[in-house]
Amino acid sequence: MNRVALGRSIPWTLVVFLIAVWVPALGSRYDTFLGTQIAIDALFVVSLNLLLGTTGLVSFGHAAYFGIGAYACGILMKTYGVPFVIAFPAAALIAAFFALIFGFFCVRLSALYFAMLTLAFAQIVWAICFKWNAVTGGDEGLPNIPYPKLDWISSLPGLGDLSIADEFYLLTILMVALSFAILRQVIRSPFGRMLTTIRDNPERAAFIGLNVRAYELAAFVVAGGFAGLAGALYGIFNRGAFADYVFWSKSAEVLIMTILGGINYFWGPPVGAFALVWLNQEITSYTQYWPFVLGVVLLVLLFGFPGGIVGGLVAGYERLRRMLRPRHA
Amino acid sequence: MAASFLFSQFVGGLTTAMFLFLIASGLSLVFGVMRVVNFAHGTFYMLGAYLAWQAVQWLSPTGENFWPAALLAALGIAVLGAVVERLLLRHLYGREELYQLLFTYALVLILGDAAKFIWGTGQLSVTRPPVLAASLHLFGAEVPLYNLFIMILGPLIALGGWLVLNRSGAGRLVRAASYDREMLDALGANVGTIYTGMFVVSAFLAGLSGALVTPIESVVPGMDVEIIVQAFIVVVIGGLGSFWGTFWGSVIYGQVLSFGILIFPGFSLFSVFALMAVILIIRPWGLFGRPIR
Amino acid sequence: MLDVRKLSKAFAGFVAVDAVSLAVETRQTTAVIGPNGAGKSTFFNLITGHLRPDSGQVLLDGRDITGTPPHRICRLGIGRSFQRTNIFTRLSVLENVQAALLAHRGRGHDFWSRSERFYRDEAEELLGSIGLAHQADSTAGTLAYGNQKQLELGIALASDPQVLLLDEPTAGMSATETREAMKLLERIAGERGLTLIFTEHDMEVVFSIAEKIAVLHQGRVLAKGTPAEVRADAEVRRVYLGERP
Amino acid sequence: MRVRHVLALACAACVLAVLPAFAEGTIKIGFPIPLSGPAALYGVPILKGAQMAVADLNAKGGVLGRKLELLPRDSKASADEAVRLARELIIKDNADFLAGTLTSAEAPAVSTIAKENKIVFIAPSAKTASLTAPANLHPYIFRFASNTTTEGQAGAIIMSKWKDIKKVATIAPDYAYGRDAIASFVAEIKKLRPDIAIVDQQWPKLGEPDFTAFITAQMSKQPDAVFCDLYGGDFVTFVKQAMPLGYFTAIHNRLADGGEVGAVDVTEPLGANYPFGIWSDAYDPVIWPGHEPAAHKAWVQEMKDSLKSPYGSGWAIQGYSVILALAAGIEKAGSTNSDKVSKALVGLTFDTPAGKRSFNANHDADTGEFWGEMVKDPKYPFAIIKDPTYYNPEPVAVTD
Repeated sequence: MNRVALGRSIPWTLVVFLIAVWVPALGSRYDTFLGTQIAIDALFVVSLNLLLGTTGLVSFGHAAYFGIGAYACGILMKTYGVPFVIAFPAAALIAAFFALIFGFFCVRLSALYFAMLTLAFAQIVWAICFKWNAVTGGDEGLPNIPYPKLDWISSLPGLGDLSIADEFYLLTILMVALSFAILRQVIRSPFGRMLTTIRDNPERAAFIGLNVRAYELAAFVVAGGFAGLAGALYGIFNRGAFADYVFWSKSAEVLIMTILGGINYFWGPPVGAFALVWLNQEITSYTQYWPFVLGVVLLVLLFGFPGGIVGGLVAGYERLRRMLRPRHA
Repeated sequence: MAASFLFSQFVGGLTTAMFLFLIASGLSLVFGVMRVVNFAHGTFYMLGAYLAWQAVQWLSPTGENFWPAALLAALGIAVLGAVVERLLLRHLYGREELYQLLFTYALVLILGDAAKFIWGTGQLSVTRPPVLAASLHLFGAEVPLYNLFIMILGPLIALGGWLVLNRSGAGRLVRAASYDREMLDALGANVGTIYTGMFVVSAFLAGLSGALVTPIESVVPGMDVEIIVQAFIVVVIGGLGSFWGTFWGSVIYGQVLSFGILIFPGFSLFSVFALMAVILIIRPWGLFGRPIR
Repeated sequence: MLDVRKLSKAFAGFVAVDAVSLAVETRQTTAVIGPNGAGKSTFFNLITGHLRPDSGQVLLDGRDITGTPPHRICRLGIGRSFQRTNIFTRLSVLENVQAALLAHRGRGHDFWSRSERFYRDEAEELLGSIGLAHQADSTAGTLAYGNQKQLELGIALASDPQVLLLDEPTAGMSATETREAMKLLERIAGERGLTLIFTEHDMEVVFSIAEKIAVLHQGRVLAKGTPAEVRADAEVRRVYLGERP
Repeated sequence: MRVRHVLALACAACVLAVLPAFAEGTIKIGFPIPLSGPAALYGVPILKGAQMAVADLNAKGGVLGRKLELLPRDSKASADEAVRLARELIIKDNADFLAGTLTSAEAPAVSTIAKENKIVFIAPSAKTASLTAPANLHPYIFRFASNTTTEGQAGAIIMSKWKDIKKVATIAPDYAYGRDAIASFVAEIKKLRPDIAIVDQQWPKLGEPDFTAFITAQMSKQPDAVFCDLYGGDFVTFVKQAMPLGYFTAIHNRLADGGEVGAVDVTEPLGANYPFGIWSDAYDPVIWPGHEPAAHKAWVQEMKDSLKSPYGSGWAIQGYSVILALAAGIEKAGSTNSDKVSKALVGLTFDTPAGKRSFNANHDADTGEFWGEMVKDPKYPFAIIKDPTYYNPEPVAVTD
C-alpha cells in the first residue's frame, strides 16, 4: 500500500518551489501573505512528522521548539542586532539544544506518557516566555522583530522591484525548500530507516542492535531544530514572537495539520497545512466560529479519513488503477 | 510575619488545591482506567459553570437555590459525558492514542464555540449561596465559609473515590480494567459499561466543580483552557493514572502557588511550573506514578 | 558459550524466575520447555536484557553481560525471535533485512546516504537462504503468518549471531509448516554454526531436534539433561508430560 | 458563437466581482478589539461607541462624501491575535485606517504593523507610555487615551492627601500597562510623600481567575492603602474574592484604582457588592452631577439608546471620539492618504462629547481621567463617582 510508485521519481520539492516562486508576480499581496504562512507551517508540520510519521512518536509539545526558535531569532535580531544569516541558524541550534534537554527526559517514557511529558515541558517553556518580562516581553510578547536585509533579492536579474513582504516570501520558500531537501534525505538515509524500524516495532528495533532511546532522542533533536527554523521565520513573518506560539493549543493545531494531510507521506503534512490555512481564511469570512469548524473537520477526519487527505487520494488512485487494469495483471 | 497570615495563605492554597482536585480527579480517573487523556475535561468544567449560571437564572437569581442549580448542572454534564462516550469516543478505543487525544481536542473546539454561541462572550457571575456567604474568624484570619465548604468537600470526594475503587465490586472491576482490558473481557465483565460509567462519573465531577466555582470566579470563555492546564500539571506532578497522586499533587500545587506568590511575588504562576520541571527531571513519571517503558 | 547462573526475577512479590542456571555449549541445540506461566519468556527476557534480573549472572563466552541493555546484547552476538511475531510491518521484506544489517554494522548514524543502496545483495542472499527471495518487495505486514516467522528469523540472522534464542518459533503453525520451519532452522544452524536455544510447546519437535532440554516449572528448573534423561525423569513425567493433552 | 457568449458572460461576471474593490467606495477602518474574555467588558462598549460615531457621521453624509465602514474583529486581548488581525485587515480587507485595540499589549504590537504598512492607527484605550515614547514613535501611531504617566500621577496626587497612611501596596496586571502605571505612581508618590513606604507589589496576570493567594499575600504585609490597576472583568473577580477575605476592611477601603473601575461598566455588575469608599476614575462618568457640559448630556442619552442600556457605558466615549478624531483628520487632510492624514492629525483640535481635545506633537491626545470617591447614591443600584474631577496632570516628557 505505501509502496505506490506514484511520483516517486519526481523531485517534488523542486517542482513545488518552482511553482511557488511565481506567487508574488502573479498573485495579490494577500496571496503572498498566505503563501508565506503556508510555507512556514509546512516546514513546521514536516518537522513534526519526522517524529510522528517516521519515528512513531506522538509529541504534544512540538510548539515549544517552534516558539523557542521564534524567540531566539527575534531576541538575537531585535535586542542584539545580530544579522539574519547568523540569527537564523542560531535559532535552529538553540531550539535543538532545548529539544536535547527535554527530549532526554521524554524518551525515557513511551506512547501516551511520552506525549504527556512533551506537553508538560512545552508548558514550562510557555510559562518562561509568559513570565520572563525582561527577555521575552512577557504577556506583550516581543513585537517588532526587524526584517532581515533583503535588498539583494530585488537586485537579482529579472526580479525587479519587490516589496519587503515579497522578498521575505522568496527567502522563506527558499529556506523551506532547502529544509525539505535535507529532511527528505534524512528520512531516506540509513538513520531514517532506523527511525522507521522504531516506529514499526521498538522492541524488535532494540534487538537488531539499536539504542532506541538514543535514536528517538536524535530524531527529537532534529525535529526540534527544524521546528526552530520554522519558528524563526514565523516570528519575522508575524512581526513578533508571542507566548501563544508555545501554548498547548498550538501544538494541537500542528498535530491536526499533520494528520489532516496524512502522516504516512512526506508531502501529506504540507498538504494538510495548505488545506487548513486555506480553509481558515475561507471560513473566517463567513463566521467567527472557526474553532467549531476546525473541530468538525477533525471529527470527520478521525472517523472518516484516518489516512488524511493524501492517504485518501492515494487509496482512491490505487482503487481506480485496480479497476481500470485487467484482472490478470 | 504573624502566624495568622501564614495560616490564611495556607487556607487559600488549600482551597485552590481542593478545587483543582475536584477537577483533576476526573481527569486522572479516566486516564487511569481508560488510558485516555481527556482535554475536553476542562470544557466539561466550563459548561458545568455555564449550566449552573443558567439554572440559577431559572430557579432564582438571588442565589437561594444555588445547590439544586449546581446539582442540575453536574447532572447535565454527566449526561453530556454519556452521550459523547457512547456515540463517539467508544469507536476510537481500538485506535492509536493520538486519535483519542485529537478527538478530545475536537470536543474542546466544538463545545467551547457552542458555549460562546449560547452564552455569548461576556463575563457571567453567580452570587454566593446565602448560607455560606459569611466568613469565619479563625486564628486571626478571615476564612470564607464557602472556601471552608470546598476544603471539606475535596477530601470527602477523595475518600469516597478511594472507597469505591478499593472496597466495592464495581471498583475492583474498574481497577482490573485499567490493567488488562482483554483479560476482563474474557472474564465476562462488560468493559464497555465500565468505561461509560467511568467517563460519566468523570464528567459529573467536572460539571460539579464547574458549578461550584461560579460563586467565587467569573464564568468566561477560555476558562476551560485555563483550568485544563492546571489540572494537567496536578496530574503530571502526582503521577499519571494515580488517584492519590492526583490528590497530593493538588495539595502541593495549591501550596506552592500560594506561598510562591507570598515569597516571590514577581514570579507568581511560574512557581508551579518550576515545581513541575523539578519533579519531571527527578521522576518523569510523577511522584506517585510508576515508571513505564 | 552461554552460562546462566542462578538467575532470579520477581514481579510484585510473585517469583517468575527462581535461581535458574543453565549452561549451553557452543553449537548445541537446547530446548527450554514448561507449562504456560513457567517463566520461559521471562527467562529469555532476562538473558536478552529486556528485563533486569534481581540476582544472578549471565555470562557470554565468560564475559558478564548481566543487565546489559538489549541493543548491546544484540551486538554481542545474541539474536532472538519473539513469541508474538516481531517484524517491521510497514517496511518491505527486503527493507526489514536491510535495516537489520544496517543496524548491526553500525551504519545507523549515517544521515547522508540512501539507505536502499546498502547491502542489497547480502540481504537478497539472506532472503534466499530463508526462502523468502520471491517476496522481497512485499510489505512485511501483508505476509502470511508462516512467512512472517521466517522473516523474523532472517532479521535475527542479519545480526550475525552466535547464539540464537527463539521463543516459540512454531507457535500458531500447522503441522506441515512446523516441520518445514524446523527443517529450515536445523539447516541454518548447521550452516552458520549457531548455538540455538528455543522454547516450544510441540514435544515432538522438541525431542526430535534438541540435544539438551531444560524443564521449567513455576520458575524453577525441574530437570535438565539429554532428551532421554528428561524423558526418564519421574518428576517431569508427573507435573509436565502427564499434563499434556 | 456559443463559446464567445460564455466567455463574454464570464468576463462580465469577473468585472462585476472585481468592481467593488476598485470603486471609490467606503472608507474602511479596521477595528481589532477584545470582544471575548474579561477585557470584553471594556472592548464591547468601545466598539459600540465607534459604531455609533460611524452611524452619526454617515447620517451626515460621511467624510469627504464617502461613507465610513467599520471592520470589527475580536482580538481576544492577545497581542499575537491583534497583530494577525491588523495585517489581515490591511492586506485582505484593504482597510484604509486602523483604530481599536484595548490593552497595552495589543496596541504597541499593532503600532508596528501600522508603521510598516504606513497606515494611521489610533488607539482609544492603551495607556502604556511606551506606545508613543520617542523610540517607538512613528508618523502613523496616535493615542486618544490618557497614558500611564498621567494615571500613576493622578493616583499619587489623590493618595498623597490621605494624611495618615504610611505603608502602601500595589497590585496590577503583569504587562506594560500595569508595570508602567505602577512605576509612574511609585515615582510620583515618593516625590509627594517621602514618608510613604511601598511594602508590597503583586503582579497577577491579565485574566487571572483566582486572586486569593495575591490578596492574602498582600494583606500579610499590612498596607494602609493600595494603588490598584486591575480593571474590567478582572476587577469584578478581584472584588468578589477580596470581600469575604476582609481585604477592603483591612485597608479601610483606602484603595485607588486607575483602571476606570469607576465606569458604569464595572459598577453595574458589582452592584451592592462594590467596595464603596475607594477612589477610582472613568473616561466618562456618565452620571455627572454638577458641571456636565450640555453637549455631553444629549450624547449620553443617544449612547444609552444606542447601547440599549439604561445606564450606558463609561467606555463608549473612547470608541466614539476616536472615530471623530479620525474623521476630523481625514476632513482636514482632504484625503484618505495616511501620510496626509497623519500630518493633519498632529496638533489637530476636534470635538468629543466631553469637550474639545487635541493631539500634541507627541501624538498623544490631551485626554485626562475623571476621578472621584465611589459612593452609594439612592437613585442608582450601584456605585457612582462623587464629584467627578478631571485629572490631566501636565504630560511629562517620557524617557524610554
